[in-house]
Amino acid sequence: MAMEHEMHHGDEHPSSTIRQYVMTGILLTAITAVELFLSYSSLPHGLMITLLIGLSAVKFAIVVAIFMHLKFENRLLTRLFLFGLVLATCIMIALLSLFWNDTTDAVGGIPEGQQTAPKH
Amino acid sequence: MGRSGPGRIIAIAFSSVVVGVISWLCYLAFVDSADTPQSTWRPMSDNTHNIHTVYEIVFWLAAIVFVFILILTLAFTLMFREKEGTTAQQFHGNSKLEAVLLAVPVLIVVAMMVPSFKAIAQNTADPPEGALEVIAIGHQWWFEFQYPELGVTTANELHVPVGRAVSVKLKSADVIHSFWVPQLVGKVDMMPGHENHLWFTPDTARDDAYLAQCAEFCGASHANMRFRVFVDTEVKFDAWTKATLADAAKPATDIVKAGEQQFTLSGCVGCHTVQGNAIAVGKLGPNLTHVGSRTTIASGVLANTPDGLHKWLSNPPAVKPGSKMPNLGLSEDQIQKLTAYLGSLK
Amino acid sequence: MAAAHAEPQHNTTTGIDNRKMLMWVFLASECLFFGSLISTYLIFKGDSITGPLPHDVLDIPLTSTSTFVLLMSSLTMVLAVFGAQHNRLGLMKGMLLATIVLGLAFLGFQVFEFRTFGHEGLNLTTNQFGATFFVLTGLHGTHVGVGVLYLASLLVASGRRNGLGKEVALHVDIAGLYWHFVDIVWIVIFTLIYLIP
Amino acid sequence: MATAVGTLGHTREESTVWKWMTTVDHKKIGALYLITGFTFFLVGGIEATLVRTQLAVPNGTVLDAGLYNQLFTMHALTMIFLAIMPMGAAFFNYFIPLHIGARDVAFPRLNALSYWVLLSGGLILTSSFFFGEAPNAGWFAYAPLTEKEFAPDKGLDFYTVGLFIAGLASLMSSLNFAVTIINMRAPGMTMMRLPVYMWMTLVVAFLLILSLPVITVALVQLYFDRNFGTNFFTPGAGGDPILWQHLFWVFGHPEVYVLILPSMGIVSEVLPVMSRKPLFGYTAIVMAGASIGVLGFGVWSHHMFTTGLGTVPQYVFSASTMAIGVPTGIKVFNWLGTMYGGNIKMTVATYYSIAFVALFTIGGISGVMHASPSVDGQHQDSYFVVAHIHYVLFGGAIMGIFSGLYYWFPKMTGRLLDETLGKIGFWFIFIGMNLTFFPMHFLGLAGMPRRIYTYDAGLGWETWNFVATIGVYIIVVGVALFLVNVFKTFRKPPDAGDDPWGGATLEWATTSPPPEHNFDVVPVVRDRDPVWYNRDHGIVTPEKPAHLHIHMPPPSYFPLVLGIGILLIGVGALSSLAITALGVVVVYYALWGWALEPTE
Ligand code: HEA
Ligand code: HEA
Ligand code: HEC
Ligand code: CUA
Ligand SMILES: [Cu+2]
Repeated sequence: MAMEHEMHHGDEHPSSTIRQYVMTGILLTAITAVELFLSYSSLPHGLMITLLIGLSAVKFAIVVAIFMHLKFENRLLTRLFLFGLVLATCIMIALLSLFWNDTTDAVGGIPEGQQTAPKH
Repeated sequence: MGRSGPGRIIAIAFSSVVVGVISWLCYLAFVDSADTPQSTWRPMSDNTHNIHTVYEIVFWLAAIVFVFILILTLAFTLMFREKEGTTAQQFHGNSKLEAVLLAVPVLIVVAMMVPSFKAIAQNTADPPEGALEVIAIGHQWWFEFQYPELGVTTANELHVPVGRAVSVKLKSADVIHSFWVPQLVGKVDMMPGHENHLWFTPDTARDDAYLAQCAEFCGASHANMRFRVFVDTEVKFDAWTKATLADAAKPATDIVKAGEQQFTLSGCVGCHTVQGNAIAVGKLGPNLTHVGSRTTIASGVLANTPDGLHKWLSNPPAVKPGSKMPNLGLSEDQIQKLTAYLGSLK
Repeated sequence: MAAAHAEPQHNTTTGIDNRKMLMWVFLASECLFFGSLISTYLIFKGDSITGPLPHDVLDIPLTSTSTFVLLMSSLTMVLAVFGAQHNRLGLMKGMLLATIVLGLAFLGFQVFEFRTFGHEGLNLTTNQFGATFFVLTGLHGTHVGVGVLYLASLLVASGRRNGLGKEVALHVDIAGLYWHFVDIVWIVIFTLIYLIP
Repeated sequence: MATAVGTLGHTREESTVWKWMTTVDHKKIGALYLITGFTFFLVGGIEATLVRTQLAVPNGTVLDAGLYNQLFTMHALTMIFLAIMPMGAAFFNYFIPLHIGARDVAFPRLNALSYWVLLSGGLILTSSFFFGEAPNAGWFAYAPLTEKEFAPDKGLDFYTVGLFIAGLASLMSSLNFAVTIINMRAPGMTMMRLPVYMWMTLVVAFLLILSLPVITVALVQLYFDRNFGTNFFTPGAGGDPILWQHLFWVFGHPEVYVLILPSMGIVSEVLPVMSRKPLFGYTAIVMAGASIGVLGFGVWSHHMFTTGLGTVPQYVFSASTMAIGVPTGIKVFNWLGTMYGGNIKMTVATYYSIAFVALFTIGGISGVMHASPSVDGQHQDSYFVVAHIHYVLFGGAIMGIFSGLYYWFPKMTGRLLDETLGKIGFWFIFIGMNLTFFPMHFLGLAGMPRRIYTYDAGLGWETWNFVATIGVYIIVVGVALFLVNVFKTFRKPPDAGDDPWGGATLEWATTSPPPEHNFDVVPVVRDRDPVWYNRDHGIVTPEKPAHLHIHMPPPSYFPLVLGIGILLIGVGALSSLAITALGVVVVYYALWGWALEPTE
């Protein structure tokens, strides 16, 4: 981001920092608008999902980097946070692929006449 | 025992002997345990042979690590015990040695992994053409077996022919149970909402049943949820099929007749099917059409003898805690009749 | 680990304030929390046996508005942090208040959404969509609620002091981290649940 | 206790009880954890003893099915969540600041809070017995057996709420420990000079921080299923019991490393000190510990090989599971390397550490055997697995903890435990442990499933079950001897001196027990084994300054109040919303007080 330079010296130009924040806010809103537009468009499904996920990842990164100052902090903090984020993503992907490839799902639940005995 | 020269050799020799003897005793106990009725080390089908091939590799590699580490631990303890006048050698590590020590476990792991992968592929492959299809349904706390091709439904005792692949679809009517016949097939769970599969080709027909037991905790009577597999010769299996397909035997004696009536009066018909008895179409309990020809009742907990039946009917939850068959408060007389009737259902 | 670059001139080993580090590590943990919830949602997507299904009830324009509100609250939050760090008490208080109001507005939207869904026959027990949707967004909403309380308490507490110190700036900064995180979780939820058909 | 809370005032006369209830000193909190953990260990042990008594002979009649199922479930929950984890946390608490040369942990009040919350979780779980409705579906509580339909009584609600709260406590303490270790190190204490024990603590903290949220989600979902009619895990209505298993084990496997790594850390401290030489391959052990931590997140489905996982997932999880044997092997070899060439002082702590190496290896290799899915088809839910878990948990975790107890007791109390009595006790525990758990391998091989309250004669299980039961009574004697030892030791005057073992790490550079501020002068670290370095280089610790005035955080009752608030929320979740609401108010009140309380 081009604003990195100014941010470092934010103390000296407070008003310009505020402007950068506001610009970031506008950028985020704009991306959201694009996302909204995409979701109503008639793009092919796969492409749309990729774009949507890509854009929200960009938003995610912007907020973390600028609003949460991660970009300007000690790298250690980035690593600590990324560790959780990456692990969460990996586990999500693993879980989803385990479930989406599951071929043992019996459709329609338990067959007729095999229900449990009555409870008492 | 010292830390150099002969002392070192004595320590290692002594440790080897001690660990060797202990390991040997353990091995004897393992072999001894392998000779039990529900043993996991007596493969009697292609499935369990596949498993056993890996098992032996894995077991022996594990045994080598076991012996090796235990000998080192004991030997080092003896060799380097505190002694007057000696001091510890100060070193922080040894990169070459550490590299070797990294390589050895890697090799062991690879040696275990390769055959494991092969066995996974074998045992999760599709069953061969012409396999006998069975649907096994786990209930709290008994097993139902259906043979869709044959039209047979039975409970707790599975009959299969020798030499033909048996393909089992696993289902559950309530909670998770598991299908495990240690000598015929490795465990696969019966998952409610899912349909699991397994298959095996038994290679030895015998009169004794192959023992099996539910191996996933399923509530109060999990311990009492057992089943038996009979591997029959072709001829015997055909005979069994025929007999099982037939309607229940018609009552021949008075007491059996009375028992049949009692069976209706006591409400047994609401839960049990007896093929040929038009009112007895309940599905909540085991199919009793040929209950008399089973060797055990209540999923293997009681012998199928008049005594066993008597015990069961007088208070099922006392035999199997939590049993879904309630205590029906039957009188002695009623139990007598029912026992006679059930015994006649060969 | 970067921590090996010890900087003894600070009173912590890494020079990072303990509380700030605590918050970041906690947020790493929260990634797993929401990751599990979102996974559950996605796993059950399409497993509802009866309606209403997502496309029957989800109101994208409405939620886009509330998403916008939450985004704006992130902006006001960062301005509040800025105010706190630059000794601008008025800016900080005003922006904190704005953040709180926006947060409450978001919660208002959520309550409205939940009630509408209820009227349309979707609740926790209707189907898998209902269960996963309400538990996921409900727990997110709880986080927003906790955040509102957190910020409100900060606002009140900072009102008791005259002027701002480094301490207050730090507290606002840390609260901001939490607030932004809750916002980015919503970014993910909004995309995965609302936008992807 | 109630009156103390009712009269929240700063200037109470400070009774001893009140001091303990308001303490924020990591050493006192560590002691509280230790006492609590050990008490629960006895409770869990008594439960195990009952279980074994029932199984001594075929068709045992000591317990009925219902009670048996409650006992084995509570046995596991008690041991894992209320005994081993708290005892681990006890040592963490006590020794993190001492090891890294700090005055306290990063967040002393949070630390106290963690303890009170853990205690609340433990009380909730254990109180289920008094309602006759303890959890009874096994410690991993597979749905749908845990759903209202099959488990209508409150047992599983105690489970969800109790574990939720215990998990909260662990999360808070782990956050605290992680920040402390990263951020509170003495000058010169770089990461690669951290004692191995601190490294293992750090890994444990991160394992918990990253895995607890997953089970928290699962517990919330189960709670909703049971109480609000959702269907996360009920098949038929679209739910899926497999999901519970995944979520549980995504937490559950890292959890088992949470149980073992502290003990590995202890052994890595005890062996070098007793061998009088530095640890062999420090870097390798640290890296191995960290990679166990990372790999530990990628193996969870090895608990699910029999659930119809499919071919490819079996390949993947089998490979990743076996791979964990490699870094663990490195550690075992390095411990042996540490002993090699040493001059090993055979103290009781050494005995337990060496026993750890041997017994953990046995448990580890049976673990690697299960890692082959085909073999696991014959092991899963059999006593072979029970043998595995007790070799790693008792032979591993508990042996390590006993080693730590003997090693650190003099530091914590100023008194040495009786070595002779300790050795006798060791042999009882060691022999009893092997008699109890080794035969379980044979039982598993003979096809005995776990979690059965009864079995018939004739299956070849009688002998070994009987032997196993004898074994546990021998352990009981051993544990009782330990208790006798502790009581005896407290009756004699302090005799330990500051450094009875010739230790290498910083805790030995202060008095026994350490003063509240730990070190009169914050030590400067120049080496991995700072105390030895200073000894060998003739560096003397600076004299105590004449006007020693060190500011320590003042005691606070807010952690306790907050803990009570959380307890109330939990009790409310089991009974009525009103109590929960009250709890929330108490929590909020305590947070206010907490935030405004001066900490200087
Ligand atoms: C302290 C706890 C602890 C530890 C450390 C471990 C360590 C390991 N565990 Fe264990 N495990 C449990 C606690 C633990 N486990 C529990 C509680 C359960 C049961 C849960 C339940 O169902 O109730 C369980 C169950 C369990 C299962 C599922 C069994 C089943 O239900 O079917 C499996 C399967 O793969 C497994 C594997 C392993 C492996 C591979 C390791 C490895 O980390 C072990 C590595 C160690 C070594 C290998 C030894 C040292 C190495 C060498 C000397 C080098 C040379 C050796 C080789 C290369 C092989 N464990
Ligand atoms: C942390 C772990 C831990 C520890 C230390 C233990 C310790 C023991 N365990 Fe445990 N066990 C588990 C974790 C642990 N276990 C788990 C996770 C399971 C799986 C549960 C499930 O299936 O869900 C299990 C299951 C389990 C089973 C299988 C139950 C079944 O499947 O049906 C058995 C059976 O023998 C057993 C036995 C024992 C025994 C005899 C001990 C002994 O080592 C206990 C020894 C301790 C004592 C004996 C202390 C008591 C001392 C005294 C009382 C002294 C007297 C003092 C005074 C009088 C003051 N355990
Ligand atoms: C409410 C349902 C219900 C009723 C009524 C009922 N049963 Fe059952 N019965 C069951 C169930 C369920 C089982 C399986 C129990 C088990 O093994 O855990 C069973 C098992 C049995 C068995 C053992 C079957 C086998 O193959 O192992 C017999 C015999 C039997 N019932 C006979 C009777 C008779 C006779 C009556 C009437 C007097 C009766 N039942 C009434 C539900 C019922
Ligand atoms: Cu069915 Cu256990
Ligand atoms: Cu595991």
